[in-house]
Amino acid sequence: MLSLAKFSLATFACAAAPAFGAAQSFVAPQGEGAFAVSAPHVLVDGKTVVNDALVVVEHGKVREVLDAKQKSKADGLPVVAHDGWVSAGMIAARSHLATRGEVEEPKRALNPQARILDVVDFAHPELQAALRSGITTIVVAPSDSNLIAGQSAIIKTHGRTVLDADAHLVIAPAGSALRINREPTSYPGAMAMLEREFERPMGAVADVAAGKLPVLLEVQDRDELARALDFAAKHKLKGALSHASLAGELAADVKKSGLSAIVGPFGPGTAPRPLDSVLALAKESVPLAFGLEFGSAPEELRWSAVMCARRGLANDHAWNALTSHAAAILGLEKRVGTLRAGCDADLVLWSGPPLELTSRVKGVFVGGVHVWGGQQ
Amino acid sequence: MKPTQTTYVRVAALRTSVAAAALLLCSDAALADGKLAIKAGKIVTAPNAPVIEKGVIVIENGRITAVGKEKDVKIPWDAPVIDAPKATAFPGYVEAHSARGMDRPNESPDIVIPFLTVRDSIDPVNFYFEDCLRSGITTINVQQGNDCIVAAQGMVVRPVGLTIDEMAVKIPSGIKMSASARRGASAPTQAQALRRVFTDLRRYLDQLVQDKKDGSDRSRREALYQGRDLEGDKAKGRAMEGTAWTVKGLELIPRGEVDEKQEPLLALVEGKMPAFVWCARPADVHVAVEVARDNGFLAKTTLVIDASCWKAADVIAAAKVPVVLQGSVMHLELDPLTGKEIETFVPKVLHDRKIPFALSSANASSQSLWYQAALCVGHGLPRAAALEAVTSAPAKILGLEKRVGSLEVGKDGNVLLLSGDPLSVTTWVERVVIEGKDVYDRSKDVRVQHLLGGKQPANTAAMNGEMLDPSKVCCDGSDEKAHAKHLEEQRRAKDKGEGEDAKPADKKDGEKKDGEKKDDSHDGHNHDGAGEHREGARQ
Amino acid sequence: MLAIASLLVCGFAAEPAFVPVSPAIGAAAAFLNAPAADPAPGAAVPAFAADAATGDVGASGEPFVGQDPVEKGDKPAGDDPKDKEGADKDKAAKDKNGKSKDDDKDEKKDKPKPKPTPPKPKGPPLAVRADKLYVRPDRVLEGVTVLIDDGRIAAVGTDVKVPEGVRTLQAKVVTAGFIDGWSSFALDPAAFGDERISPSSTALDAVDPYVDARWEREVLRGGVTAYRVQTAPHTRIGGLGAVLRFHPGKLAQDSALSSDCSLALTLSSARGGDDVFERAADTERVLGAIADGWAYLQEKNEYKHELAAWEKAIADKQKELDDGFKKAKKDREKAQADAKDKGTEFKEKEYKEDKKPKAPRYDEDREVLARAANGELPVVVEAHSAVQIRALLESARKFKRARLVLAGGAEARRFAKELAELRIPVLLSPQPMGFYVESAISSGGLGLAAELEDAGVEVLLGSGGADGLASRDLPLLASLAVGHGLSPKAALAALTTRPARVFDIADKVGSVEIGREADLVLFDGEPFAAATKVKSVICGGDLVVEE
Amino acid sequence: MTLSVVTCAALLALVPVQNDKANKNERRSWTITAERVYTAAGDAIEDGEIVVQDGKIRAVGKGGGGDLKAYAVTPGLIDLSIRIDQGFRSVEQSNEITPQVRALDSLDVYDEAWLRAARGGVTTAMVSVPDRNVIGGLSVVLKTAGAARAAERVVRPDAVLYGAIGSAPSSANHPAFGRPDDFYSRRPTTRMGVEWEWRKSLFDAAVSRQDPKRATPGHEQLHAALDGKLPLMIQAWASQDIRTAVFLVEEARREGWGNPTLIVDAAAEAWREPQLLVRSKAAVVLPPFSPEGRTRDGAFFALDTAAKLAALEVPLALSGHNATDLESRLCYQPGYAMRGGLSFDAALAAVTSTPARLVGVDARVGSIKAGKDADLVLWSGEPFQPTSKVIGVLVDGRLIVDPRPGASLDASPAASNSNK
Repeated sequence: MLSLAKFSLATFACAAAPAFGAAQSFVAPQGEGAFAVSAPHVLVDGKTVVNDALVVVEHGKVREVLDAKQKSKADGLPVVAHDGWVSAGMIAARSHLATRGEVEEPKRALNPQARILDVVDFAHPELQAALRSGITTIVVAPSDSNLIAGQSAIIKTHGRTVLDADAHLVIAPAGSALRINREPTSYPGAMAMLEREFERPMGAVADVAAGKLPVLLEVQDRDELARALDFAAKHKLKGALSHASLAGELAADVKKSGLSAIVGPFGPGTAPRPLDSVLALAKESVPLAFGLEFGSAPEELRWSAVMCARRGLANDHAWNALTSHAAAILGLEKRVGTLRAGCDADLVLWSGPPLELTSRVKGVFVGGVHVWGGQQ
Repeated sequence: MKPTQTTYVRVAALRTSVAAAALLLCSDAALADGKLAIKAGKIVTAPNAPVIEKGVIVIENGRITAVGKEKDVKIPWDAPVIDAPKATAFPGYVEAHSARGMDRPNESPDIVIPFLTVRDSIDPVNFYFEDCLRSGITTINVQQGNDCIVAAQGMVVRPVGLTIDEMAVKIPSGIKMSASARRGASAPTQAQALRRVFTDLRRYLDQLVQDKKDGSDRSRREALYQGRDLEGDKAKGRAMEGTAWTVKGLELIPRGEVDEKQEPLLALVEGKMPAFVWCARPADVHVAVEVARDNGFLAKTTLVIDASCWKAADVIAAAKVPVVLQGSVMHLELDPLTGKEIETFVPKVLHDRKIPFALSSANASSQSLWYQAALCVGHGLPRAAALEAVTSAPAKILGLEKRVGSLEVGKDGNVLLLSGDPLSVTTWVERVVIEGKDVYDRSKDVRVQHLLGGKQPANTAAMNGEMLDPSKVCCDGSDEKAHAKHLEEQRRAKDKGEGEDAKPADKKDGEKKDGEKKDDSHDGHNHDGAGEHREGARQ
Repeated sequence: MLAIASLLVCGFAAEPAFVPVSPAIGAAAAFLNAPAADPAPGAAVPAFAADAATGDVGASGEPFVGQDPVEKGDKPAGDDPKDKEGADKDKAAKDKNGKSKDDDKDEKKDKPKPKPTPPKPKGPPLAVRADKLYVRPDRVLEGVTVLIDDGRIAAVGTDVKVPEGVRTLQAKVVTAGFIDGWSSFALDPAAFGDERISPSSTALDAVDPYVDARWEREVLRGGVTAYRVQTAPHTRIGGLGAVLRFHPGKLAQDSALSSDCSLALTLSSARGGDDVFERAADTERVLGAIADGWAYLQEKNEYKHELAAWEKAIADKQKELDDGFKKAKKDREKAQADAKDKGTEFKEKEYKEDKKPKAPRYDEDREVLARAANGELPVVVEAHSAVQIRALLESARKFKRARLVLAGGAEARRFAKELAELRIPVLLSPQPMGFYVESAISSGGLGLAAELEDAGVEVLLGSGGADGLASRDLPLLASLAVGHGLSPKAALAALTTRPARVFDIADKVGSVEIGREADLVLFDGEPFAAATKVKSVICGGDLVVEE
Repeated sequence: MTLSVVTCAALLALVPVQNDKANKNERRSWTITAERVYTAAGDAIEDGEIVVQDGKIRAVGKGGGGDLKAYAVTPGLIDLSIRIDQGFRSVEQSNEITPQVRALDSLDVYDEAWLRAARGGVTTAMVSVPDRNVIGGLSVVLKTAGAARAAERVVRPDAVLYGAIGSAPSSANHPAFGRPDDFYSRRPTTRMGVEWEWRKSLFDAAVSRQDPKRATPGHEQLHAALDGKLPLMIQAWASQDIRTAVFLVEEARREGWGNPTLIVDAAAEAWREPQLLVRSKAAVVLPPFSPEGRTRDGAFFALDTAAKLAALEVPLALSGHNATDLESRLCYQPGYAMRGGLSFDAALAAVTSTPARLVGVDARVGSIKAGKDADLVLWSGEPFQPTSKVIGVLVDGRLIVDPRPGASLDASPAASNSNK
């Protein structure tokens, strides 16, 4: 929870989005046809940077990324000239954006059929803000306050694009889901209840049991994590752990479970321990992605990655966690998270290297459509 | 649930019987006259002194007149003798600071009350004093609780007697203060409140002198005007002493004219009054030392510290103040980076930093002084150092080093007769002699039989009756009957005036009456008392 | 070496920009119809004043004050771009009819008795070779050596001779240690929102001196060497703030830079709930503190005059009485004789004189408020909503002496002009966090620092005091602000010279000049670039972080 | 100011604890010599030697010059009522009878209290479901240190069926007026109610054994308890609650429901009617001693309770209840019992062999014999005396507390901390 202090900060801190009026550098293309974006540096993924490059976009997809020598291939195409860096759009692997807080059904502990997509408001300014801070794909999930909280969705932050209407089943065998006025009130009760659900699985639970639907396991403390890992192993669950701020201290077990980890957000003043936990997970090469809290501002996503990088996470690893790894965790590596040929043309135009907090978003394309920044 | 009428009656009655019980502890020897001789198998006169085998201690009029081997010491022909060939004689333990033994330990936390005294709050028949005898504590400094700014004056008592005057050893023993945030305050608020007490005192005195001067100037002018001869005004009081600051011209003011609410503070600043300052966190030690130094009573200051204050050992050592370690001897904290628990055995730190310290029986499990000392030995302190922390060290803190803390000629005859090594868990306090009075005999202690055997005599409450389950107190018919029976017996005893020998019997009766009166007068407190415990028992 | 030193100093002194001008003085002058600044609110306690002579202000850097005109916690012009020649001129003008020198002395005297701190141990001498040295954000020297001795900067120059056996560190870029203008490091949790706090209570009491040293190292690794804490954050009328160091070897109190650097007021929209009037009343109550302080100042002033008058009158009377005594005596004897003869009863003549004026009741809290109202103590007002900021500006116009600092200021944008006019610095914490509010889009958030800066407002940066460890991330917060348009130069100033000046510690830290206490950060590149790493940190002359 | 001195002071004062980094403690073979080895199985051995290999005790005998030395060695202490649980999150309060709930499922082996217990010589402990429910569920016996995962520490998963009699299961409850969705509007609200719930569930279990159709969740466990396969451990502080517990079991036997084995936990007032316990062949676990005899439920805890029960040969165990303050930890509890008249050997048994036997883990722990787990406590002096200290602890041959001088200085974070 936010401390009193933090709350009073909120009033001005919330000011998440970059200001409108800021001078823009490039001219956005007209019409729907193929075009190219030229930039001194193009970050295809965490590892590959192409200098003095052209990103060719066609039918909303990346056709190819051309380096200086191949430029000729793009002759005749309208070119958007950008003087900074270009990268794929970032991915928030967990968020509650655009839900207006309708993220739990307090009365019932089990809501396997609940779909968060039903509450997502595509016109919500939070999506706009996310877009402006370079986030083009988000997972919207129900909160961790129900034992089985419901199904999450993956959407683009622009254009009402739904990539996956039922991405995960959110399961929270955690203190956050224990209420004193409803069953279960205890960990044993919770585990017993889950077991019952998985004995005669129905609906979404059946899909999970059959390995068709991945889970998002919401846990906080190490003992909750340990319990969740046992449960996951027993029922061969696929998917990701969420929160689990000290998961790194059990990195080996997490690795064994085959689950990936969604970490963060880490605000200013985050204690060293959770950051070191992220490093430990990375060391065990557990797939990593970053997520957002309810009420957190989109900036927190990149900030969290930078915090980890400052603590010793390799820059490319940090960036991949924001993009390609996140995509892989969501099973969307073919569509988003990189600028490889065939991926959606979700481009973010930066004033400098994306992981530099001194760099800012100058413009955003989603699915090849210019949606923010620049001049029309 | 409100306590029923029966509860009140019952509790009042309990106290009566306690008074009676306490009396029964005093054996005839003590009452005979001011002389007493103790023959003990072993005598340990002081923590680091050699053991005297087959020794004798002679006490006359409360003071020790001789200690030594049986063959060297002549026992006065008329002195009653306690012969304990198996026992080890040891100096009585000294409690340097305790907030127990009062009906309620704290005044309202927000007011400055150095002019009050615990004298009015001490309850002579409080079970705590009885427990003290049982665990060999013969000298206790009773101070107000920690929830205060500047609190009442404490006093040193002996745990025997039915009136405060019988108990009093030293009045006052010092003023209690707290450098730690009282209820609902934060550290800076508390620190400022504490400092303000003394800046206010100073402004008050300045003003007092200024007004006096203005007044005399005016009368001088009046005299001039009227043509009378002027007489210079002479000092009616005494000049202010004080190492930190003084107010010039205070000699003009007769001390009687100084507001009595301010007087005790003035005494503090003049270094004539000891101070006991509570520190709950290491940071508070800084405040305590600063205030004491800035106002000139550092030399008279004792810090009452929580275990966490070991971190301020440097500051304490530099300030050269003694400490009383309240609460647990082991400090636990979580390492902020690793989350691992760190244990620090505090007396060891204090000892290694050569900080004079006293142990306290007011700790987490309210274990007695000797037990704390034993733990110190277990955790690496020299045996002598550990024992000093419950005898000579507290004696020195209370300025009673000439009277208590060891068995030497001229000191108070406070002697424990122990069944074995003072620090062995199987050792019991068999007998206690305070200033030549044989005040405790385990074989006659009905309550220790209760503690040990659970045999709760019909006419007594459970140990610490305050805490006992009211359902057992007032709802249990058998106890009621037993109590009635006990009163009946007492009445018969009075009528017949029977007893081992008449004199003491009369005496007993006399005191018993006082006892009863006192108890009735105490009823008031017990109402809520009993009420709480009724609730307490429900949790 | 010394020669070079002084030579350099002259170099500094030569610059017209370095005319010493105190903002307090500037403000004071502007308030023409005010009674001349009063001696010592608190000089009423002579003993205190006496003690105060040995305050750490007196102790610090005195020997150098003569040499280096930039001392005396003055506002170095050109410290930020907006400072035009014009400004300097009229400031200089104000300076003439500003306060006289002995006022300053009095101010020094007013400082309440500082904590007794043991003398700082002399660290071994150190030398730093910097390819690039930010003396201050607007003054860069290339290829210089900084010589540190006894915890202070002894020499800065291109050909400083490093004595034998003095350890020399190399660094690409060197700046003064960063100062977190808004921190809650090591603060007593109970102090947050403790409404029982009094203005005279000090932050030194709220800070836990035994905070784990490793946390201090955490922060130092980011390049932040000092932090300002408020006694009780988020209380209507807080106490005195302090500037402390993250020195892992020393207790916070022992390495303190200032024990009373500010008074804090909070106008929180959290209070009063939805009730507009309640909120308004709350605002009024809080800002009323300044008015109260001013009133107190005037009471004391009036008293001083009355007393003087009375004393004079009495002195005259005394004289005439002394002269008339012989006669009076005769008259009396005569009168007595007459009475005897007549057998009437002898009556003394009735003596009259006017009463001595009564001194206003001394109140240490009002003493502090008075210092605040009189501009001797900066007043940090936390306010966010437009309504509150407007109220703040009003009282700024009303009490021209008061040195107000706006903290937070979510909606400060629309008041940028006024803030610039009234020379009110704004203390911002560009947080990436926080509850998302739609109106935030219009309030600009991370862009705010840049926009205020461009509008000529003096911007300071702080970690916001939400979390003690947030100070560690202050440089990241700064780069975030830079990312949203703040110039790196301004950002650097916002972390060094500006907080140093606003909180009156410019004579100790904030810039790398001779005589300053040595708080230095050694970078391997330009500050605020993510790639840049902090190589070493020197805090109070001690090498506390090195790789 | 110079701070070095206090630093060493702090370090010396620190209880030597090795941080349990896996690799660091991997050595699991030692030779331990002591002036006295109290095996808790037969007489003490003077100048004894214990050879530990791969976490097991290989040989016990006379000898000297091992690599770990101490004045005395005892078996690792066993605490049957250690109470390191997660409070309400461990009790399924949606029902007051939950025999099927497993304490194992709410275990938090990362709680620092475990290492604190280990430092105090407790090497094996039983965690039960806290007393908010009438029948809480199945208790688990595990080692206090070692592997990072609960499963690998467990010695016996479902050791006893744990429940409570007295004020605890009823005190917070109230009849359902007003707030229907408040969990505390539930049975029972009095001691009477608690007893009734007990009898009803035992009766129902007995019935459902004849007629499986009427079985409800938890009956399986209750059947095991009735058969005496699964000991029934009941918390009862005050004498009237101990009576109730005994009468329950006797009724079950009388009515032919079965023959439960009874262990009374926290039996502070066992001294009042020890004969009852003898009659019902019940075992007793005593709560930590309290100097003034005060305990919960207004029960009075006599100091010689242990001695009394031992004299009547009532199987007896002592417990520590997760005490944080040094004085109340299990390693000093036998001392109080001895103060109350219990012999040293009986006191030793009450924290080692007896508790091991009561919960059926005596094959692995509870005494120093070849072949058993190498759970050992090394003492600086006579065990259980306040003047002695636990200077070394081994769990499964892993060195949790290192008795060697100067050891563990590296481990203590206070090193950097206390440079102030």
